[in-house]
Amino acid sequence: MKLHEYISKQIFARYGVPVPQGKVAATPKEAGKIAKKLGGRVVIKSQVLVGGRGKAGGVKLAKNAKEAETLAKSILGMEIKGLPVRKVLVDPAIDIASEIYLGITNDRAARQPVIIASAAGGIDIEEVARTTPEKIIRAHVNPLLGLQDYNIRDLSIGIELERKHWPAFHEICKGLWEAYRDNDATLAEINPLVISGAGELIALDGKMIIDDNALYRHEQLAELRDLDAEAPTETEARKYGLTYIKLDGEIGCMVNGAGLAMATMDIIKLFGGQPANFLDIGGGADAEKVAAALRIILQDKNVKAVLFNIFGGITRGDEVARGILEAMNQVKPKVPMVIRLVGTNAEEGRALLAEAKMITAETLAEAAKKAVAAAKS
Amino acid sequence: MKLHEYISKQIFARYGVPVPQGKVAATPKEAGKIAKKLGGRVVIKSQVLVGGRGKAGGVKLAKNAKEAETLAKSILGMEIKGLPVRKVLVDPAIDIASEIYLGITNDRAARQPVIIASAAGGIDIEEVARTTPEKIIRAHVNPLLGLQDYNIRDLSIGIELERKHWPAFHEICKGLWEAYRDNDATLAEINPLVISGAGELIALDGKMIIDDNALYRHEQLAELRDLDAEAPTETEARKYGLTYIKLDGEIGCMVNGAGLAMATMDIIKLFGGQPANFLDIGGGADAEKVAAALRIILQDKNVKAVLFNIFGGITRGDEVARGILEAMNQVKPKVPMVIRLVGTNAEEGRALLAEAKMITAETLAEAAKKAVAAAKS
Amino acid sequence: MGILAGKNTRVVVQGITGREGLFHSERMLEYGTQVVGGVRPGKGGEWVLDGKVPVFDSVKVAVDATGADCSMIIVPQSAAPDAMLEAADAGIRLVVCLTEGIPIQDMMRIRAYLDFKGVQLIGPNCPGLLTPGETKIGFIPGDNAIPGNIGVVSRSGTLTYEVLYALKLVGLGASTCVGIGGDPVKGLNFIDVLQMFEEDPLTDKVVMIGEIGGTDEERAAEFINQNMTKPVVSFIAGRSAPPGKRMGHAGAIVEGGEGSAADKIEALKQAGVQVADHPEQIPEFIGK
Amino acid sequence: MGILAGKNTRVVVQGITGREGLFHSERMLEYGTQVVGGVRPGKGGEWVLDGKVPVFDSVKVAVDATGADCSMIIVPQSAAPDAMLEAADAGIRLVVCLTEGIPIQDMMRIRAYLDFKGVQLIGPNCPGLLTPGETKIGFIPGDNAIPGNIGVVSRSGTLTYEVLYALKLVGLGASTCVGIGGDPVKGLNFIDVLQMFEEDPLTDKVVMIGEIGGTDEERAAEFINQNMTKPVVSFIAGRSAPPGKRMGHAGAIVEGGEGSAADKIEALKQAGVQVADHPEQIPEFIGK
Repeated sequence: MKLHEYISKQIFARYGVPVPQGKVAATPKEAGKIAKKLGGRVVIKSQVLVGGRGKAGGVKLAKNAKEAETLAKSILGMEIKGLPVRKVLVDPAIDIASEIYLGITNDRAARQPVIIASAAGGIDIEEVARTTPEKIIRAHVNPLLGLQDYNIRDLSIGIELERKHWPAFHEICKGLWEAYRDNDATLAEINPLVISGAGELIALDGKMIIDDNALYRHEQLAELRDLDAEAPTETEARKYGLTYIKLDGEIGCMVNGAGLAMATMDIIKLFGGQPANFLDIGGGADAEKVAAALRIILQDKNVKAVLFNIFGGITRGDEVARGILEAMNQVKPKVPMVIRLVGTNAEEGRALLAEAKMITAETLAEAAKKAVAAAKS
Repeated sequence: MKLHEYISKQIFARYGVPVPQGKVAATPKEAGKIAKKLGGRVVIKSQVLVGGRGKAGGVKLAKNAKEAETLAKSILGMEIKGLPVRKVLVDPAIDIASEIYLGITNDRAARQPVIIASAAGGIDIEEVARTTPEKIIRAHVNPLLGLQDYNIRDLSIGIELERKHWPAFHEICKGLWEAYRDNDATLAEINPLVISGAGELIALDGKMIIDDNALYRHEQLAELRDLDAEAPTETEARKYGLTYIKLDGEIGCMVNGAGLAMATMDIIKLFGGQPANFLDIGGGADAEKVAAALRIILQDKNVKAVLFNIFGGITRGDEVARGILEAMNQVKPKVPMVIRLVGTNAEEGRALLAEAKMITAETLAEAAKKAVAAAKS
Repeated sequence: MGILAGKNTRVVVQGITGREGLFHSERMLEYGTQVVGGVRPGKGGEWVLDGKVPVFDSVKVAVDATGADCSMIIVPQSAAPDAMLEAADAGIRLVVCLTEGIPIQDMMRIRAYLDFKGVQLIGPNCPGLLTPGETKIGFIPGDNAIPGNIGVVSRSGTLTYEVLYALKLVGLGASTCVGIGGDPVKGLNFIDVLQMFEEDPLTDKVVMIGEIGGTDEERAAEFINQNMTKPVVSFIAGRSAPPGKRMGHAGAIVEGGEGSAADKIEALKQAGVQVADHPEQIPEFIGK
Repeated sequence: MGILAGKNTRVVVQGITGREGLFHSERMLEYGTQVVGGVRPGKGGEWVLDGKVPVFDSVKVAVDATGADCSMIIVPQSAAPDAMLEAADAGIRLVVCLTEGIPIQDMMRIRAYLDFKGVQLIGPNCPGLLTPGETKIGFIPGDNAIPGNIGVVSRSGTLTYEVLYALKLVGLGASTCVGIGGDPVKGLNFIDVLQMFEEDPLTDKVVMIGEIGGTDEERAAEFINQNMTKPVVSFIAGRSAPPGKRMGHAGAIVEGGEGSAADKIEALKQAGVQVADHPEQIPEFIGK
């Protein structure tokens, strides 16, 4: 789960990372007030969970409070990559001498957190990694030890940081690490970490992604989820413990298991169709869950057919069948339904489904072909 | 460094361990007031850093506030094993159903913290370990992982704790662990942890020992040192970075290195003398330190001779010699001084010392024999 | 005996008293798995599944009483990290963790600790393993697979059943099937299992089922190229998945220009691996 | 080559720019130790000891530049834990930590980590090691010992010099002398070093110097009894120490009915070890 810039920076600040003394505003008037209080030039930054805000015109410099209000008004009316701007961050403008990249993420292959720094900050770090990989300095952190002072020194040495900045950089790395660790982040990033004209290190921008699997122990963070950043059906699906991702095709999919759901999407495409969604009903799905899943799939008006692919393991065929029957009863779908049911309690499930009028298939390929055909009819 | 019961319990309480709602008093009047506020029967407990307070009459039960004041008066006037009672803890009397021992310490051999529990609480745990070792349940804690829930369950199972008490015991173990870890304790002990008549678990007594080596990062704890618990000369020695332990003999020792200091004491005894002290001037001892050491040794009126045994390694012989000369100048000792100086810069040291009138020796045995003889003369 | 477990493997089930724990333990008993005990703190002394399986308060007590050498974990998300560490410290040599939703920072610590203890872990967020005709430890429906000479290793659950079932339909069987799980940080990885299959005299061919996210398949391709003599057939799920979206499994995401199905398929093909277009094509490829 | 280091051992000194760091590095250079570099964060690029030794910002940089395989740590108390871990992660195989006063909880974590990395640690709170005629890494005054066939291992610093000196006076020399340090949790222990001496072709006899506190000597006695063929002579310091008092060294305390000199001496005698009454008696015993 991504956190907004202003929330990430608030968290960083709690761990002693210096951030600009700005505030967030939901109206142009508020933005003007904040700018007045700050005095001098300010930066108005749209708070949306996508990259490229600057290029899209979502970050502007204002000379004074009046201009701040005007610019905030225009930014608060924008949509950036489809997301409405509901809040802007009003930060004092900082005199920038140089820019550093600093981030902590999980290195899957090494099974360790890795703290990454680069003297080439302020720009897309993946771009730096591609074009000038030698400018990216990495220090792995042993997960049983946590960040050690020498990890930080390795970074300071690697990015050739002027020695007078070592102590400030040290404290910022420690703060960022604690923010990453305490909040179960999968990414905690400062880009850019600027060195101001006055020689101070300040986190100008901030980004955090929280491990969805850890939200159960971070209730306050879980409440900060920005629902604008996902389709309303995705939000609804989560309530039922379903993973649903909306796509652009015409064949709705309901599958148990993430791998099989992907394979089902793939095979639809292989046979000339386009999947309308990814949907994993998860392990041990019961009737209520399946009914909810069907409702969610059918909210997508592009859907011309639905393919059920259920392979019983932890999920039992009879339960899924009952769920489908119940859902059919509630939703009364108008589109053709193709079903394939195999595995644990599949026979019981098939027996239950005999009464419903559904197109049945034995193999996945057959099911996919029938769904593609049904959608075209 | 040992902490008083009331401080240990305050620390435990901060980590969620239930403790009696008592308070500490320095005067009988204060004690009476606390007892009045608490209401009902109270326990008056002397706060001194020795075991066996109960047997020595330092713990008494009072029926009411008036009796509390009277008993506090008598206890506050006591000395227990040579230590004056300056404070008493006034705790509400608890109705005890059963008593558990719970403690965390460092297992040197296993190089791990170990959490120890016993259903035979309330009495000396070392005695239990000797007589009925099967009643002692130990769970080692991996130092890189910290205490895990299953460690605690192993204890609950091992001491056959009634299952209804598992959740409360769990929280107490976790709290005790955090108190141990965060405060660099070498011992964090609740004895007894009582189960009250009402079925509540309460830490009736508490004891913590803090790792002296870690006090540099626990300034607030370091300030709590009870100077009553050590000889004033030991306190003075610590100021100079010296380790001094007062003993009962007549030959003062000044040695560099703890092992050599012990060996020096041992050989004095072997040749018929008694060491007056252990004193390690440490590594890299300079003139000021040596002078302070000599003053401290000579404050002990039993001292009839002083033996200097200096083997230069990190400590350099010339520096020690200069220290001795300076100290002789300041202190003008009346007792005979025997010196043996070997190792790094020993020759320079010996040259410097040639002017002082001291008994010199080549070997440790010779030095010890001369010191024993000098003390008897 | 499969590469990891066989008919003599003695399994204790952590979380046996839960609904799913009971259901799957019963399936395992039916299959012939030696479920010698269950663990549920606070319920030690009870018996479950018609008095066939004793419940213990801790893994240590269970191991002492039953001689279990393998633990299957099917406990709630928040209890799973402790359960894995408990199993490792109780002398279990093989831990199979089915539980889903364990935070990645926990998994990094747990994996480091288990490596240190020399304990093998399968999962978490996995369907477990199956040695057809001998034992099943986890969710994999036993009747979908017959004994044979094909080693199967997969990041997916149901997709694995799909492949086993497709193999069975044409009379092909599996030596061992290992579902390594869909999390980004886990126990055994493709390379570990491929190595075991390469050394296993009962395995002649290998099916490897990957998916988008991470670079495990690329590293497996390198390993196959350099170290494997047995033929490997593969399928990679997620060719139609959009980048930046987590496709159900915590580890199934294309991000930072890494983890696409195309890259993985390319790497595998370079290593001489036949890559199927859909799961039911695998029997055809492996049969050749 | 001694059991742990020899004339080819390349040493980097962490904390070389401090007063003690400089003093002892100079003594080591005089002795012939290959002090190939020093480390002091923020002072990389400087040279010390008349331009003989380069200073680096980190152990990693120093190892890359000099090929050092051993690190000697002589930094302040609060910097020592980090220094040990840094050395281990930089590929150093032998860490000698002289620094005193490291909290025991830190040492438990550090030791667990170094074990995991397979890095050997001597100390902390130790005088280091000496291979007479070849190399000295630490405080042990080189001119107190001559090369010979006696292995010396000790928990003490100056008491070790005392013994080496006493041996030298009667013409006896040491193969290697290891000061393992006076802390309760440390790197190499008596048993580890005794094992190395037992296997070392250049060592014929062993001197072991123990002291009160803990049970290391008792365990060493058991090891000697079961595994050693070479004669061992011992001295245990602290027979006159009162119980419950920490005698200078963090580990030198008789507590909980454990760690008395009498117990240790008894255990060693039972194991056939000759125990001297005072250090200068050792040459007489070992000469026999």
